[in-house]
Amino acid sequence: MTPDPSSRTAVNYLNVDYGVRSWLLTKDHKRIGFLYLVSITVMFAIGGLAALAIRLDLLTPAGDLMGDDTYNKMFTMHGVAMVFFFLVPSIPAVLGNFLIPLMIGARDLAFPRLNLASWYIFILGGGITLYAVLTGGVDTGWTFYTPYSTEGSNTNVTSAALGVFVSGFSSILTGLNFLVTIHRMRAPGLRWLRLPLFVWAQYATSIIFILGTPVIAITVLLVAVERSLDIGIFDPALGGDPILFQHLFWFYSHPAVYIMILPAMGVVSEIIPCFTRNKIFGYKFIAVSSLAIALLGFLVWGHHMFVSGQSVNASLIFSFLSFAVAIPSAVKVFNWTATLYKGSIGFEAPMLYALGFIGLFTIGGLTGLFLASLGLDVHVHDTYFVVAHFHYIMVGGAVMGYLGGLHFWWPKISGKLYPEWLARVSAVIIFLGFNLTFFPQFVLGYLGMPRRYHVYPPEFQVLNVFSTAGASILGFGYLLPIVYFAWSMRYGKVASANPWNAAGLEWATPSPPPPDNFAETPVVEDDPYGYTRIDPGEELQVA
Amino acid sequence: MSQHVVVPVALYQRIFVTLIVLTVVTVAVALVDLGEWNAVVALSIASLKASLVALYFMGLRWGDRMTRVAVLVALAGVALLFGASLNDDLTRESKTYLPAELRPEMLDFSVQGLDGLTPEVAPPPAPPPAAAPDTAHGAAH
Amino acid sequence: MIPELPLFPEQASTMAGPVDQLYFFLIALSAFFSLLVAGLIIAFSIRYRRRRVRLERPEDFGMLQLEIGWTVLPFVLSMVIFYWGAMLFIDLRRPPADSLEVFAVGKRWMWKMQHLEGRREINELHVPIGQPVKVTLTSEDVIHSFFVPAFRVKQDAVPGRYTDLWFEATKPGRYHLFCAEFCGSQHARMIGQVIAMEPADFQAWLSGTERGAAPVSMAEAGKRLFTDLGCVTCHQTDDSGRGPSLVNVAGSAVELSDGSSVVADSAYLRESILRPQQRVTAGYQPIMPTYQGLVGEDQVLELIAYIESLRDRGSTPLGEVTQRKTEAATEGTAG
Amino acid sequence: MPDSHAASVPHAHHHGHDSHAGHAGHAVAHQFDDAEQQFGAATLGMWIFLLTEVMFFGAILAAYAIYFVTYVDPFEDASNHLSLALGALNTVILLTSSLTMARAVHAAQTADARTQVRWLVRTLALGAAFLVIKAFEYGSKFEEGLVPGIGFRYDGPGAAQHELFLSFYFALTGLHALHMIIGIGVLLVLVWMARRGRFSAAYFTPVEMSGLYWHFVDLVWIFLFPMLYLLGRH
Repeated sequence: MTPDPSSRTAVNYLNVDYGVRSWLLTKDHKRIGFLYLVSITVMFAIGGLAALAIRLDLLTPAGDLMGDDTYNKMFTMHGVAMVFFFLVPSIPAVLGNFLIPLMIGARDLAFPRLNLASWYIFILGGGITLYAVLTGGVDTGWTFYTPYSTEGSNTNVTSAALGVFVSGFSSILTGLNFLVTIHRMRAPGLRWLRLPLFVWAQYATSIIFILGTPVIAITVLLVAVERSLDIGIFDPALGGDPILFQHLFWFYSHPAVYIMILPAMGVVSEIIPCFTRNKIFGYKFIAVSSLAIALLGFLVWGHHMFVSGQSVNASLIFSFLSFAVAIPSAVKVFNWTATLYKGSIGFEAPMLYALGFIGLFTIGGLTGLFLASLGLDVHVHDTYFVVAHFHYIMVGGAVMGYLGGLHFWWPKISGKLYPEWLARVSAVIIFLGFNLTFFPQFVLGYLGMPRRYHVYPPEFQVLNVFSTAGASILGFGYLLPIVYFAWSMRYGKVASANPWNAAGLEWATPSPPPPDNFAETPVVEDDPYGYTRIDPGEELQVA
Repeated sequence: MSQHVVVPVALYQRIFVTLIVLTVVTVAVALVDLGEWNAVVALSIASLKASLVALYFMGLRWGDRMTRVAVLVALAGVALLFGASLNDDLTRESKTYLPAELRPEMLDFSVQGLDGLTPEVAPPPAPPPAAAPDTAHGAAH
Repeated sequence: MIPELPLFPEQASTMAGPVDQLYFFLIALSAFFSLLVAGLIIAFSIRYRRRRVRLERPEDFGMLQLEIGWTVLPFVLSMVIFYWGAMLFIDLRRPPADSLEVFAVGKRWMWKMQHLEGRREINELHVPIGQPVKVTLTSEDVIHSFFVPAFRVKQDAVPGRYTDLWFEATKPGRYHLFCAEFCGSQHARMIGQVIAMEPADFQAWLSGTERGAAPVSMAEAGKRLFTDLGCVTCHQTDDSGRGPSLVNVAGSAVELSDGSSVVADSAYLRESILRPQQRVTAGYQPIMPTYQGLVGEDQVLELIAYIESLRDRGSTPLGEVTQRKTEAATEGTAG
Repeated sequence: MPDSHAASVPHAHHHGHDSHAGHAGHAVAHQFDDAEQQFGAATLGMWIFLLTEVMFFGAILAAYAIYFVTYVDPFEDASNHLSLALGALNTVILLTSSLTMARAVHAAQTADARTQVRWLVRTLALGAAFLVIKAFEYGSKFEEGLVPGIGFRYDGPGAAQHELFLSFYFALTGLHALHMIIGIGVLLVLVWMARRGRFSAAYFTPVEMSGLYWHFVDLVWIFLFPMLYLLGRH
């Protein structure tokens, strides 16, 4: 099905207008998604370089690459850049912004100007944090625990805290926009149970944005105020309670990990059916699991504080609830695996990322059970076991999901096809590099190597060398997509409206879509993932 | 208000008068010593006033069900944060104290002090000053 | 030379065994489920890879029993793990009554350990094997965390709060002590050694025979401080001084100037040292200067130990007193 | 159809969240199908934004309440530093401003531009009065040296907890006052729009949304007043 030449000259959101003003003042959700794509890639690069610096420094027990303070600033920059400026916004702000109006048959999000304001706030927050990093850095870790952040540290904690405070409003506005759009602007016939699971995942994520982000905004603001005006909210000398800070901090920061993983689950729920040509298995269960994860996610934050001085009573309750929140994730994994049954499975790059996601997310989720069980957490808390666990979820889960989504919808976003074989090779490199980097850290963790350590006893060196080797492979693996995506913008083959022969409203409009998405608002009659209805015979248009 | 409901002015005035009366009541009650009940009464009157403002002035009463559900979910979130953190605070085994503001040079805990001490007589090992298992919360009880 | 590559931490405490059993159970469980999921994915991928002929698959191929099965089974399994972990945690957090008392004070970037019998150490802790040791933790600046991997124990040292952990060493040897909560630039250098010794060697070490100077008990050090700081000028053994006599004061009720009374437990004694105006004993002027900033954490503990030692043997030890006080508190009499 | 509508409400000074309160003129924005959907979206959007503010204030109030339960007596003594009369007066002022704001929304739907402006200006005046009284209160705190931090000059019993209480007092009332200032800014914009006759029964969304925001700020004070001022009066 060769792309018809007429589509080249058709008006789409990329060529409707040129010039910097048209991009910086755009109100089109697709362009804002593209702006976010560029800005979070920059943030990912910053966080990634910090990670490589950390891994190189940990090659030797004495940590010869940099001094103690520089190392502390590196892992803080890695944490802040990755958590607040890459993982939280990545899928919602890039794929969510781009796809939600397309998937529900709307012309744009409910509040386009607010959407642009959200990007500017993100850039402002990023700018302030980068200012804090460049003029001396901050060394409190992304967790800003008091009293170290308020009294102990003499680095730019106040400006970093304000940067995070400002960037919080960017995700609040994105969440608000998505909730109102999904509620008020669905195409006729698009009932809730016909919504694509990606939209369900964004809906659940937006609930967490709205309920959680303001709490970290006030917490981080209190840290900044306590440092600058020297008033004592968490100051133990005045009877303040550092453990109360941890409650306020983790009330947002645990649901924040579900902000990072839910959208990736949404992406996988879209990719798996397309490349197995099967209807998703257990649509209702996956949709309800997304909501269950979002709401249960707010009940479990105490499992970060089992050894922090929290009472045994509270720890028992939080441990119990933490096991309950693991169940919806398990349900999703089993439903995805069941979708493969009796399918017609193709192994294009998005599918490789999706299958990689399921495998790594399963390991990540199961190691979460180690940390949720009280007896073990006393030993493994704040060690590399925890670092390995959340990297399996964040890198193995959220980043694999993000890359899978990027590859799956790249033809729709850019109108061009990425080089398929190079993409598959880079997916495999990323998968191998990832496992070599983080699996040794489980062993290191149980051995007792604490996290955030610049120097460590010599017997941990061999495992750290494996981890650093893996990190360099992983780093190289991440460079490839950035290169060939940029390359494909210019030289890639022109993509047709539906190169994957996928079901979904977003594939019913040309790629890249016209400014108003649909010539006329589509009407939805049947359930999503109708792959058995689409003629499977055609060969996919694969570069 | 929801789609173009015009609320009669008289209703606003009645709600306003109720709010003023409730304010007077809450101040009056505050002047009477009810022990712990003072806080409970003050908060319930405040919640009543808040719901009056939300239902009538902000039109929740005529709004759609979705908005009301959302408000309840947010309130549940705040209650959850308060409840769980308070539960932890009340059941904590660790004892609190107001730490002395220490200046480093003040500490005599230098290493050389370890072997410099020569006791006149080795007193019997004193019973451990077992830190009181559960002093009332906060140092200033 | 072949690099040293340990893959599993030493088991050097009574709790290490049970914790490791739960660890192995969870590894087995995780291996099973990971291999199950990965195996299914690989099997389905090979079996159902894309071919010309299209397999028949019912339209809405969903099985409710399957969904219920893989919701209930994981829930039951997780409850088992929760219960097992919770029982371990309760044991880990309940020090046996007869454990040896040690005080550990975290201060940016060193651990200051202090045995009841007076031996003081920095970044080193000598403990006997075969006897439970309870370490009472606090911090002088930021949050630290006392972590001994070989004993599988960890507890944060929080400023403004006494937290504690306990362990019972089983194997003599030198074990890593780490600070596990980020506390500043030299967080990674705030490490030390826990040296488990045979009880006989420990007693020898404790009485300081091999290091010459006989150790001074906390009460003894407190007595010296009591004189050095000039407390003795006001607090005479009888009530003639400007301050109340402290004989037999620890653990008994103290009449306050505002008419109420309070039991002089360690928290009250500490507060009277650091904030004397807070609650003044009846019949005395609030003239005592505050020692805030003049005495360190450990010195306050020594003063309390000394005042405590002024009680004649007959009266109840401090521990029971506060027990009674908490019962009184539960009847709501305490404010 | 490109988005070429009349100039809409300029961005409010706060981080732009009020911009959605000012929908483009009378016509329907291109992403909406009809005015009904647009109004519904605006109302839901404003309510969701107010819920984030509920979580924002709720978190710091929860922290304050936990400290209150921990240090009951010193917090009750410390609240006697605050003047009950000024607090009560401010409460009445804010409740009245809620009434005038509600009348302003009513006027936007039914009355002519002059009545709309009158009610909006009354709300503005009451808001300003509130801030003036607040300034007096802060002033007296500064004189008495009750401002937490270096200059804190109170060493009675429980001085540490008094400083903690006053830290929360300044944090809570400061945040509330900041929201009042933003509210007054928004009201100024509404007066400017009302004077140009922009509001009618067909289009009064900006007034409606600003009313919701103003009532929310009053609602926060309804909780702040008893929790800060009414503690130790018995």
